[in-house]
Amino acid sequence: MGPNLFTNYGEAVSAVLFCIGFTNLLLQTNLIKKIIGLNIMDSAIYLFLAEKGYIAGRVAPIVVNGVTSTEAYINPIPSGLVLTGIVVSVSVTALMLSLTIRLYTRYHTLNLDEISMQLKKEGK
Amino acid sequence: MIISVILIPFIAGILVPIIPFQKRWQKEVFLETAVVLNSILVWYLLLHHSDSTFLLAHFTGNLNISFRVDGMSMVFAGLVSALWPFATLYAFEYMTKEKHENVFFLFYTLTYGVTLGIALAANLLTMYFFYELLTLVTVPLVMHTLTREAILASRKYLYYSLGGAAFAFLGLIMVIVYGSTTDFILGGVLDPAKTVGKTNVLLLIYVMAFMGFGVKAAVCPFNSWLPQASVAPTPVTALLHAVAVVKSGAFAIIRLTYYSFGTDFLKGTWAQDVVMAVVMFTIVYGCSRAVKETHLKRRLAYSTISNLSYILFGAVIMTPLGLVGALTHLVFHAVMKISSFFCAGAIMHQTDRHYVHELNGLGYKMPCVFGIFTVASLALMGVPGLAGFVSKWNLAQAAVESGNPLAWGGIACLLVSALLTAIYMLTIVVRAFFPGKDFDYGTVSGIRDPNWKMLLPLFIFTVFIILFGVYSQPLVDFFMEVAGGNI
Amino acid sequence: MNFICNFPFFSILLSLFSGTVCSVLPAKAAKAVNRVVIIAVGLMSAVLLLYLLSTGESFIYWMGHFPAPWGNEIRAGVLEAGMALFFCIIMYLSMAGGAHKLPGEVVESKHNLYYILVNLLLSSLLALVYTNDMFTAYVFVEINTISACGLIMIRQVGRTIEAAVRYMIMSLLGSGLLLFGLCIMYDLTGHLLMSNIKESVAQLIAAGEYQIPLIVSVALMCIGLCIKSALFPFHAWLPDAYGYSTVSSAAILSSLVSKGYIFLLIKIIYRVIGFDIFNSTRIIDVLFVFGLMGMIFGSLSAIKENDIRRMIAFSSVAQIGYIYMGFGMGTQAGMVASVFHILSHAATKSLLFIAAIGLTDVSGGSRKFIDLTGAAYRNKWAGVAFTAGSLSMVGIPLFSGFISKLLFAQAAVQVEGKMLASLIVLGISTVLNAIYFMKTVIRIYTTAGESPYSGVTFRDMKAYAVTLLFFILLNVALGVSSQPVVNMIEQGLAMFA
Amino acid sequence: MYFILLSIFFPILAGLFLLIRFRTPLSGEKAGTDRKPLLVLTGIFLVITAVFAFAAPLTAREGFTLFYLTETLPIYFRIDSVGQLFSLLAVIVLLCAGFFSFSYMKHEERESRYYGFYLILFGVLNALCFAGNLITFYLFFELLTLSSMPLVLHNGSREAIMAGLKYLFYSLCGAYGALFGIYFLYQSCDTLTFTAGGVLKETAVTQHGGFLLLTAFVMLLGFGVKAGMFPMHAWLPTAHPVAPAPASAVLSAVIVKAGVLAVVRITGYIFGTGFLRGTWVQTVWMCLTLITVFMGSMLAYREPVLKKRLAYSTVSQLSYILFGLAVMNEASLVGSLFQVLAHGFVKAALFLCAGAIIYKTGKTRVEEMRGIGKEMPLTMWCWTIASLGLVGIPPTGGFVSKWYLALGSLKSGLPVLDVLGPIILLVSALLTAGYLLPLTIHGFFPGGDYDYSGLQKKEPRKLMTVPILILTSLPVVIGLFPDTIAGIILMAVKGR
Repeated sequence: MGPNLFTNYGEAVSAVLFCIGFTNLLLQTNLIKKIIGLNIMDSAIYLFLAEKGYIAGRVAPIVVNGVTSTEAYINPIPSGLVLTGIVVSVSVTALMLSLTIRLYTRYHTLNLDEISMQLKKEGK
Repeated sequence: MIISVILIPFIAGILVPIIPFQKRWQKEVFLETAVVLNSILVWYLLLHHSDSTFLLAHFTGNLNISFRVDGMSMVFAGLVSALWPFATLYAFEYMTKEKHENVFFLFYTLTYGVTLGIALAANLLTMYFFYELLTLVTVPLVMHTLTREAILASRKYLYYSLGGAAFAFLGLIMVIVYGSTTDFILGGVLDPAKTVGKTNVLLLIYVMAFMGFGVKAAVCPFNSWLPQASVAPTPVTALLHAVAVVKSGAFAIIRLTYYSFGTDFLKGTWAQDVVMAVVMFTIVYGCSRAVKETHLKRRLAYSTISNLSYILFGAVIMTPLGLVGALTHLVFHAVMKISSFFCAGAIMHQTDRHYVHELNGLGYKMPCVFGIFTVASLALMGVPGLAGFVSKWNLAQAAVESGNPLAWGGIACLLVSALLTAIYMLTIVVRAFFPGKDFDYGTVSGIRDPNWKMLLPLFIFTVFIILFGVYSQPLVDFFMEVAGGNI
Repeated sequence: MNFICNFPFFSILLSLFSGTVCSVLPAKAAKAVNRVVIIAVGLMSAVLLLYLLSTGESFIYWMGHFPAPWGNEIRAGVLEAGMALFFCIIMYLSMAGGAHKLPGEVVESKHNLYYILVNLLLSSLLALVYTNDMFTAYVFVEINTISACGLIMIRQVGRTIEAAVRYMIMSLLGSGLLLFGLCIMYDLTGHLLMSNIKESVAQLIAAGEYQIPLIVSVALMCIGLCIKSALFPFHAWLPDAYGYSTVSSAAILSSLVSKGYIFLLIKIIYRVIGFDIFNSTRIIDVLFVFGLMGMIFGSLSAIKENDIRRMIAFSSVAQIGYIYMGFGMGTQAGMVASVFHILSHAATKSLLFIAAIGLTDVSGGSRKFIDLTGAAYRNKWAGVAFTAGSLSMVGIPLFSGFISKLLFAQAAVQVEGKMLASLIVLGISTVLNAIYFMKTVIRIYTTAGESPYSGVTFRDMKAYAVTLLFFILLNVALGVSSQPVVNMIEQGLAMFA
Repeated sequence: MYFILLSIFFPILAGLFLLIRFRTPLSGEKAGTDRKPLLVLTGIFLVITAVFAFAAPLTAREGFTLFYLTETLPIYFRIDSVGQLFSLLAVIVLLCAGFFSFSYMKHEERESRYYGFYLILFGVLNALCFAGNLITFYLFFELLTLSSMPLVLHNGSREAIMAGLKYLFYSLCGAYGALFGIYFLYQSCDTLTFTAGGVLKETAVTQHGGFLLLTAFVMLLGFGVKAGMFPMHAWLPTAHPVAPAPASAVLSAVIVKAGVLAVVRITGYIFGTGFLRGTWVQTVWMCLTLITVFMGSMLAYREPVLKKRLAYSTVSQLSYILFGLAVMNEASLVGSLFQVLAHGFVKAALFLCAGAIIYKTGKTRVEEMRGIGKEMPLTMWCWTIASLGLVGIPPTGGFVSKWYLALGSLKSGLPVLDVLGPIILLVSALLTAGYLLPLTIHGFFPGGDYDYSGLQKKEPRKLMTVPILILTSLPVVIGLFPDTIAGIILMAVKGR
């Protein structure tokens, strides 16, 4: 277990990061911190993908010097996935942030529990 | 033909609110005609039945909705169709004091059709279908008065019935999966090849299904809906909660036990012991609650609980004789209880008194009603010469003959219950006829027997109580044939 | 290749494109476009379904001209086409039934936004149904989430925004897990197309390699989708989200969105991992237990609820429990029952939501039971429809709920170890269902005392009533002639393998 | 055969006729002054019924079936000697008490109801005596309870109604215990027709004899309720005293004997003494009867209210009879049946005396009755003679019966009980003397300090005294000719 963990340190780190992000997203009451957790979580996954797609000694799959041999480049699909994922996570984050702003303007707090309390008081 | 007897009440019922009747008697004539016609049709059908099955619709897989007349259906359909015209007649008079007549008669007549559907169902699925429908069409009748009490009662009735059906459903599934067919065949349809090694599970499900159908038959601990439901107008309480609905539960259990799971499979197992113990407990429990109850109709309802378990007791003896006993009590109790309920209804209708202690001295003012009530009470107690004795005799003989020690204990329960029956019924009679020395007769002045529409059914039922008591042989012979699978 | 094979792609593209078009149209036109698109997609799906039924086999459609394992693919079988058709029907009816509420609940300027979101949602649902590519599925899951969130918060009150935030958070947790599981799967197999992954997984299993990561990956995907489809105990977000959004949104969310995720899970089980391999893991036991618990606790929460919309929402938790119980049985029959229940529940739940709105409208907008007293007399159609829906939920024969119950029970009997548990829970859950639905039905048919709303009547009756009628008919149709549908599901599942 | 039916159904129909014809007005006032038609009719009916009942055994002795309740349950009548004996007792007591009530009931309300049920009761009793099988017997046993209940609660006070209900429920409880046995017997017997020596199937005895014994015990307890046997005796001291005195006389003298008849029937004619003798059932049963004998006497001794005292006395005396039946040999059976007659007449006479006292003076408690002998000498003389009969002083019938009982017990050869029985009977006889004779003593010798000034003649009318006199003389008569009577009884016991 130990040596494997050390060899695959990239995966291990991303898993740990994922857990951190996940926990933050789940347990933080502050909305901004939740969003940060979300981003950590997503980034951890991208790290994982990038790590998987990386082959030592090769370069990113962008043709600059006219080298067309596939041997020269790393696997492009994970990179593509990461890019797509980033797009998704950016849009989600944007949505979350906009929601947060709305809540903040209404209730003047970022604490989700407090917002729930106020809602209960409103009784609607 | 067979479907028409189910449809006619539906159509007639739906027409009631639609046709703009000018006068009340027109509506009465219309309804009574429809009901009587339908009853005649049912009897014609029963007497000229053929063994063929009428397939209405395929459901899913090999399940279908179909109808057939066999011995059991003859008993139940015959009973229901014989009682319904009288009850309808009685209802006309009774409902003059209630509101929303049209809605009442709509559902009242619908129930007739649904009950016939249960009786004539050829397989378990069809019966289950009508069984659920029965719950739904009777709920509006229970909540008819729309008082808070009625709402609570109907709510409870719904919960209990639907919940019970949910467990009865499990029994249906078992029969579908482990049976060779879902049709009713005396002796059961379980396929021995499929049930190997699954006996205990099947028995457990049987017990659940028994309790599920038992909800309608008011088996303890699922009986509390019945006394509450007696807030309904009396024709409903009398006919539905003494005959149609609760007997449907008992009928369903008989179908389940004798025609689906089969007595060979169940007899002598722990499942039989369990259900028998439950039934025995209910017999005594119902009676003791009736003794404690002071509301007249609720008292009768508790009495129904106990008497229904007589029927079930016969059923769970699981011998042909037991079935005969169960059927005898099924029919006789119907007549006795409907008669006593109608008396109660007549009392409430004439005097607006609901509690037992308010009945003091009424006996001399309403001699017909209380005379009939006395006969019904004695019959329920099982005095020889009246109907109740014969059915109890048959039940007890079946129990003795079965050789099952638990069933012997059941006889003791029957007798304890008979004693309690005497207590709760005769105290009413004594109150009515012997109000005591210092009773002020001024409080009952102006009270009279009701008119012929109420009395006629009562008299006819009383005649039947006595007739069954002294000359029941042809009927019992017929039940023997049914239990032997010859019809 | 037949022209009809283009239909899946067309329908996704059509709804996606119409979404963008809607943004520049006025509200009325957007509404028309939305209706037309749904009808068109539904028609295409119907034609596709007929075509597939006639050919009897599924097909794979390349996006662009790259063959597997490089290209992106769409796959259509009987089940997919049927599901798409069914989603369209429900969505159309839900939109029609809730249309009259929209002006009151959403500000005028945002109406076309609403239709954009609906169209987007439709496209993402269709994509979830048809796609053969895992990562595409993920992307559309996110699109689905975002549009669903938009549908919740389109009604701008505090409750809905809060509900939307909670919904987003839970959904994001779910999609995070899904994505992570997906990445591990990709890592293990090197593929993103479902059919290819399945081959590789079979090889891995045969070789006995990477067992633990495989299971972890499957588990992560399952949990992710469970969270998103509100399986107990991940259902905390659900009541608010369904309970306070506009009525069409609630109907669509409860009957379609969560079903989309569940359908994706079915696809993963069949097309990615393989049914038998999935069943050999302990995951199904976990799903089974959570399903059972959901059935009970969902209903218990519903009983305690004093708000009709939230009660229906909690009932969804219970019904989703049924579906997962079917998964957990690990048999073909259980799966058939679950798929049927997806249909039946979708038809019933949206009916209930729309009927409920009719009832609350005639009770001064209040959803408290006390105010609903006698509502069925004020709005007859809603009362009848609510009763029908309730009866279906309780499982009365003639309604679709009975058939799904029947199928579940029959499936349960065939599973030795889980038979008793599932049967008993099925029974108890029916009792609980009966309690809270019948309580409501009796309440709305009660006229005890004078209600303050006794004079209130309902506007826009015609369209609303027709919608409800269609819903009831759909329900009864599923309940009476279920055999063709069941056959179709069986055929479709067979095509998955 | 027609006389049997007439003796049963004529009084029942006549009673119903009275109930309907003379319906009392509802307002609650008295029946009015016009009692005469009612009384005349009742008297005629009573006499006619008595004639029928006497004539029945003379005309037909073979049984006949009236109809079938179910195919296997015939309603069957047959007259045998035992039945005849009980019928004799019933007819005489009912006649006497009936005529006694004509004047006694003057003060009571709703006389027609009383006479109506009285007549119905008469018919039912006849039917019981002539019943030829267990089912018929059971049928009329239940009817007996139901038709006698209105007599108990006749006066309508709360106490009377409660007592009536108590009577009803105890009796039904007993009847259902018996019914329990009948259910089982039906399967274990060839027939339920009464046959001397029993009708048990051989196979049933060998297969579950133990259970049959239990059945027998339950039936004995059940029928024993009616005969006031411990532990189900409590209804008797409550119910008997609250009824009008003639009704009490009938209850105490005749109706409780129905329980005795039932026990005779099931031990002798269904199970057969051979089956029961020497079993635990016999032992337990004997113990119960002895307990009852002793307890009844003790309670009577301590009871201050006259009619209640008599009721306790009935409890005790009835168990003499049951004790004799439990011993199950010839002498004891003769003793028992003798006691049936003796006790029947004596107890009826005593109750009527008590009734006369109450009617005339309104006194109910023993200590109020000092000097009563001076006021009503004839009544008190009858009381004294009847008391002596109950105590068992020769030459009254009571002595003969006790003699046979003791004889039978000593001959039985049962361990312990054979001697214990007679001892307890003796003790009880002493107690009987102790609770009955003080009334005589104080009645005639009120003591030196008694104030004679308030005394006046209170002897009742002939309509009251004549029945008392008849009933008092009868036990003496049978005591004077013990051999003849015993011979008849012996014939009956031997199974004619």
